[in-house]
Amino acid sequence: MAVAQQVGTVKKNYLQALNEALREEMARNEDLLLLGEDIGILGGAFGVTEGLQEEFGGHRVYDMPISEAAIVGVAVGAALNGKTVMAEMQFIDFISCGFDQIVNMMATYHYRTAGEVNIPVVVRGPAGGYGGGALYHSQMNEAWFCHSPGLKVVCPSTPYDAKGLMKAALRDGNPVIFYEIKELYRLNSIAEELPEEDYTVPLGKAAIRRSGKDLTFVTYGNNVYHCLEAAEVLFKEHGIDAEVIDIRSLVPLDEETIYTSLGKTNRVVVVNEAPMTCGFAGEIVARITNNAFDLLDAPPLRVTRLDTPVPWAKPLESFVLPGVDKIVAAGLRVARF
Amino acid sequence: MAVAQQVGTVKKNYLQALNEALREEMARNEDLLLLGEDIGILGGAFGVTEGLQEEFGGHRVYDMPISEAAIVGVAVGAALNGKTVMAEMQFIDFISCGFDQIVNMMATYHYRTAGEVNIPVVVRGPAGGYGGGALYHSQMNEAWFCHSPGLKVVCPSTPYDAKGLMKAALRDGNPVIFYEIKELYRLNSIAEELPEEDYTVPLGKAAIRRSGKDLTFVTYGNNVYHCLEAAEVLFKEHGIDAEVIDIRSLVPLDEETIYTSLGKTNRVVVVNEAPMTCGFAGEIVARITNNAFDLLDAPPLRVTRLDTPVPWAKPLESFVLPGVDKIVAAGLRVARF
Amino acid sequence: MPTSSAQTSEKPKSSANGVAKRPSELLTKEQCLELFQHLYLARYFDVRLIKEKKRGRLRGTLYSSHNQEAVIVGSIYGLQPNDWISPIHRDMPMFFLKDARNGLRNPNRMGMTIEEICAQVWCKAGSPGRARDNWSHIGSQSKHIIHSTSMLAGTIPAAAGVALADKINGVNNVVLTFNGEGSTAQGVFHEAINFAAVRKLPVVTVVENNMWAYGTPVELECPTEDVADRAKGYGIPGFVANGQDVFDVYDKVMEAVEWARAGNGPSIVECKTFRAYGHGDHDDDRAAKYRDPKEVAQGRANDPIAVCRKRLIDLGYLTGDAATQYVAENKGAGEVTNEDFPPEVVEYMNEGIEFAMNSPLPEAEEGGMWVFKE
Amino acid sequence: MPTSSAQTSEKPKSSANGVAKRPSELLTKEQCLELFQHLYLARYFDVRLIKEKKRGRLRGTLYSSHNQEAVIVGSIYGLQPNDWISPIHRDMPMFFLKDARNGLRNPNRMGMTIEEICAQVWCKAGSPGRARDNWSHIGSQSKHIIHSTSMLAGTIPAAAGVALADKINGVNNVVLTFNGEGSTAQGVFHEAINFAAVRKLPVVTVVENNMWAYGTPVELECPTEDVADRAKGYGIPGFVANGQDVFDVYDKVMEAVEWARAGNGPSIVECKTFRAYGHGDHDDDRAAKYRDPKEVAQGRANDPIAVCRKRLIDLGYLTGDAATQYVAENKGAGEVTNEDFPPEVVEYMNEGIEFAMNSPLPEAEEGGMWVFKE
Ligand SMILES: Cc1ncc(C[n+]2csc(CCOP(=O)(O)OP(=O)(O)O)c2C)c(N)n1
Ligand SMILES: Cc1ncc(C[n+]2csc(CCOP(=O)(O)OP(=O)(O)O)c2C)c(N)n1
Ligand SMILES: [Mg+2]
Ligand SMILES: [Mg+2]
Repeated sequence: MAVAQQVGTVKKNYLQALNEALREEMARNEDLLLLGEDIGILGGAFGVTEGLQEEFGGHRVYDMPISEAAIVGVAVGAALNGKTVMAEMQFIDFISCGFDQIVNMMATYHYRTAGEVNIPVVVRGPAGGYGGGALYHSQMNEAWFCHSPGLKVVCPSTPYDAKGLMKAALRDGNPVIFYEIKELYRLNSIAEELPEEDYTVPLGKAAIRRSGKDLTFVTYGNNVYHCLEAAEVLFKEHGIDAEVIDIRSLVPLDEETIYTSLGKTNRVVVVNEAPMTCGFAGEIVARITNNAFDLLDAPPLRVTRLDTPVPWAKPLESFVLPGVDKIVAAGLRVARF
Repeated sequence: MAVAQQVGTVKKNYLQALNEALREEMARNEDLLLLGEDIGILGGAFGVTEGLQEEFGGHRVYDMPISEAAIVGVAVGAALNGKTVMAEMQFIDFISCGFDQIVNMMATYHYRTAGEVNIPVVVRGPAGGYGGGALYHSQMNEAWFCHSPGLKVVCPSTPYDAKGLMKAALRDGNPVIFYEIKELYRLNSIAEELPEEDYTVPLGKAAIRRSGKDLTFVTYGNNVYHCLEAAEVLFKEHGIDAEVIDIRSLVPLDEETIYTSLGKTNRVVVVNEAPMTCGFAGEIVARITNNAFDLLDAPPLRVTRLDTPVPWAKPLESFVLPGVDKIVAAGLRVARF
Repeated sequence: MPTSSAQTSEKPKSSANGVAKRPSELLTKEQCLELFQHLYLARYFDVRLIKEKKRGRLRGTLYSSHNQEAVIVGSIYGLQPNDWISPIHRDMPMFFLKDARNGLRNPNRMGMTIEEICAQVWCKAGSPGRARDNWSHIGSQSKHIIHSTSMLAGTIPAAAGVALADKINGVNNVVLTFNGEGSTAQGVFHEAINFAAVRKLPVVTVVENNMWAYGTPVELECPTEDVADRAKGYGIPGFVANGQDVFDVYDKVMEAVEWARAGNGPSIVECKTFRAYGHGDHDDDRAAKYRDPKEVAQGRANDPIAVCRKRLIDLGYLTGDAATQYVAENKGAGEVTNEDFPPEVVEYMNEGIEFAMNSPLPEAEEGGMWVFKE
Repeated sequence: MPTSSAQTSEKPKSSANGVAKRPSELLTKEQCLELFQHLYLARYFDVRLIKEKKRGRLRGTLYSSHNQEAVIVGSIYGLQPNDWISPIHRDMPMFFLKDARNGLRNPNRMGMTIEEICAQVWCKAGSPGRARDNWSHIGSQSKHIIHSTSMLAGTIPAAAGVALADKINGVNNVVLTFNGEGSTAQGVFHEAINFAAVRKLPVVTVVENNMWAYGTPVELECPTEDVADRAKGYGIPGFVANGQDVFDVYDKVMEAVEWARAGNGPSIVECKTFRAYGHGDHDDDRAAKYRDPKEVAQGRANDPIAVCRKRLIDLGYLTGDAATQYVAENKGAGEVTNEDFPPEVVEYMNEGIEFAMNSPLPEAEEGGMWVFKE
């Protein structure tokens, strides 16, 4: 039992996994810098960079002024001059303040120099709703960046993936926007043991979280868990066996895994928590209908946030965000189509 | 013949139509202000505001510092204090520099005040590629704003619509992002006579630019003309009769007109010039498959910009942007599916 | 242009021999006592919410204004009713203190009621924003309070826009914006003040310099000794006030406000103060680690209530028992009790809370409403 | 900190009696003549492109640097080869003038060749960016030239980042950024310089104040008399140079550069100049309307080539026929001929153009390439 406890204590949550990834990469790559507000002395608003300034020094870990555009732009300049940079947005919502530097300066640098310049910068930050954060502490604004060529976009849902994708992102050589789901940061139920040895999770590879034969849920982030719950409900209450695909990486997207699943289920519901219009759920639906129309026995549905901001009061927040009930309902609709 | 010439001279191009709209609204609503870089003394980089500072005074038409965030934010504040504001982005590409003020301050004001505050602000600017403007003078970045709840998004393709939609937008009471197609500004071939009397074109109403029975092109902006050309090619060379829908307004979207057309043609190609991933073309495809799946006899295809920036050199620009050839090819694909 | 008082803040102009008096010297005894009362109101609001939060009755983050009340109270006391303010996260009491001189219970005053604010804090439908956005993000168009987003410094452009509209209309209001010292590093701070300076708009930016921006000390946010020095880049006045002294804050802000109202344009008023607790209540424990306890003790040493009390005693406005009747100062939220406050202060807050408790939650369907004006 | 020379720019430090000489006083005759040559190179590049554009051989907008050459030439002449620059739209000649002291034809110098630049201008595959972005948006990582986007002031953060990386690596390079006076109103101007000041990074921001930002006069962009006064908001030096005098530009920039290289941090150098033509070539006709002809005549009166010539004559470096051999100054692009320039200047440009003409267009498929590093 002592051993069991011992094992129990080495389980790492999502936040710890990220912190480990950064620590290991900082040790591995002495040209890696960390930039962000309150990431040094404080160790980050959530503690993702806890202990890193102490360990690696103030010349590697910078407490930046409240200047998101400068954070991104300085990261780009440092990258131009040989550094790899992690640039933290204290909440991903504030990325809008550095927007131009991201989409016009950073994303395009490789393209406009015909490949001369690489920009190994990971812009990361806590994201997502369900926590009562209201309009400016709940956003999933990944679609803006999926729509801005030159950026990779990633969103892990497990500690293992958080660590592995962070390492892969920091080694990728391209700018990556990295969405961390803050509601998962300290969620004990998903804590897990992580490999002792160095590992990465490749960008552009989806994970099947549940196998099923009747319909496919395609999702990422917070909604992986909602879809898994919905799949249980569908199975127990309706005998419908749903597959759940966690895409993990939006750009590049592992379409193969989606089409393979559809080859089996012929029915799909795409779930994410961004506003519906021009969101990534719609993109997946469009790709499926463009490229795998013949596999569809039912309309590919979306369950997303309504086209509203995320309101504060709980009943309102639940009303606008996807939840298990809405996902079950959509599952039933496509299954019974 | 003198009369014919007379008539000829009252044809207005797209730019003149916009200028007229602004002039008439300035006269009609003394609380309307114009803000932008070089819009007063110079009359605007393209001349959309030509003569308006002279006519209405420096207290109505402001030459702003090169500060897009301030332009938008000042517009919001003025709106909060009773004004209606047109805020010009010298090129719509520079809207990224005022991004936060648009999506977080302006778009949400009505929502977060439970309807207390209205923000009648039209952010407008020259947009679109095909003119050799390269990465930062060619953008169609409307999807960012379609994905940001609280904004209406409009894109006229004719002088009549430019004037009518501008007037409607300025009277709408909501923030509107208004995409002007700069390649159309002085295009003589689309100049047209405009009604003497005051008129508006309602936001959220599509126009059918060509009737057809075999397939539907759904598009807007520059690509309305490419689709019309493609339709001619399809008809003359392949006997395929395409309908062309110009949606004109993206948010709100006139889905009815699209579904009605699909009820007839059962085949659709959506064309726009933004990057494909998470663009508005994908949104239309997703809505069609979500809501009108049964009407589809072929996969709804997209012809869009590649997921790249817009490069400068002409061969490259043509390679990445949609053109008549690509549209014809897609039309053939769905027609022959 | 008045000299930047960065150098002269400790050198009040003499009031003898017909030389101009400082604005605070013109305040009546009643007004001085009212200022004192406002400090109690602000402090009580804060400590009460800390307690309510600890009892688990509140959601969201509480950004305590403890020890910064002189800035909140002193900067808005001299405003005209129709002047505009744009409070930021640490300024909650400002919502009900605006135009409080016209009577906290006067339905026509240009400020919000404690009921509205408590309903907002309790996330209830009685909030003017119907609990759609959180805590300090309320406001009121009709009461001339600009709503903030979370994006720091993000309302200064709107403040300039409000001022522009007033100027066009020939209305002589002043707009006060509030920002932490860290927030002055934002790009829109520059864009908005630059524009206001070019157009000589009556926008006064009060910088609450509490030495820390979350976990980052001021010297990593701002390269100059005084944050007010940022004003020099715009050729506008920069004032430095002792943020613990409600009268000094009042003086400096009034100087800036009169400068603005006279058509001379914007200015910056830095109020030097100190954040008593963590950045937000979630940060209290960590803040105890990243800040030197000595620095904290020192920073809290001049409690604005104590400073004001001393002044009132010196002026002879507080005497005998009254001088020490309600000692709210130099006590943490956990130590101070209702008895340390005038009963009408506690009563006012109780009324607000009662309203909030009885106010229903907004209906779920409201989540889908008011995206657009119909 | 050196005093802001806003006040003292016209008062050179005395060089007699062991008092420090101005940097330009230390230049040799050969160097002075080289500066003169660089002015010709810059001017000829511009007038030649204006002619080529008029002949319809060029696409895109030409932002003439006519009359602003002293800023371009004087500000980079004193740089070390490894120093970084970030030119902006009106600075095209800077690409080939960087490190020109090491020989325009030296393959190892830290500057670009005229061939690369002409290929860029002619939109050909021989451009270092393979004509993917237009005109001034090229650059070179290996030559330490930062690529700009169109978004004004948008490269100053990157300049700070470059400087930060050098500082971490113990490399003592300086980074020069260039911006028009109008661009100083942008938010990132503030954010980047604020950060550079906080961290004392060696970033020198040269402001080319040509009095107009497109159709907007400087007083609507900037509230202070000198744009260099923006420096005061960051507690950093602000220098004002006579932008028509290549030696004065050299002096002020060198002062800023040495200040930076010594570890003292950033500064701003305003160079007062005047835009000769329209904002871009498309604007020439309109500019003639929105600008007072007197103002224009006055602004162009001090042609930097003439100013430099006079100085060289005074110094005895230009004598006899040589003093008036190539009179390129005070002539519009339409008036000036090849004979007004030293033949090697014309030759250099001809070589660039020939290369460009022979360089192929990029292949269409390249449009889809290099979105990501593989
Ligand atoms: C644009 C933006 N970036 C980051 C944040 C996160 N944030 C919230 S408060 C804060 C510190 C603010 O410090 P300061 O301006 O000094 O105000 P204080 O909290 O000390 O009153 C930060 C970084 C934010 N709200 N907005
Ligand atoms: C962010 C941004 N806004 C607007 C523009 C459009 N624009 C291009 S040049 C220019 C004027 C620049 O003036 P200034 O900075 O003084 O430089 P100058 O052209 O006079 O050298 C403007 C407004 C732009 N390129 N970027
Ligand atoms: Mg602070
Ligand atoms: Mg200029």
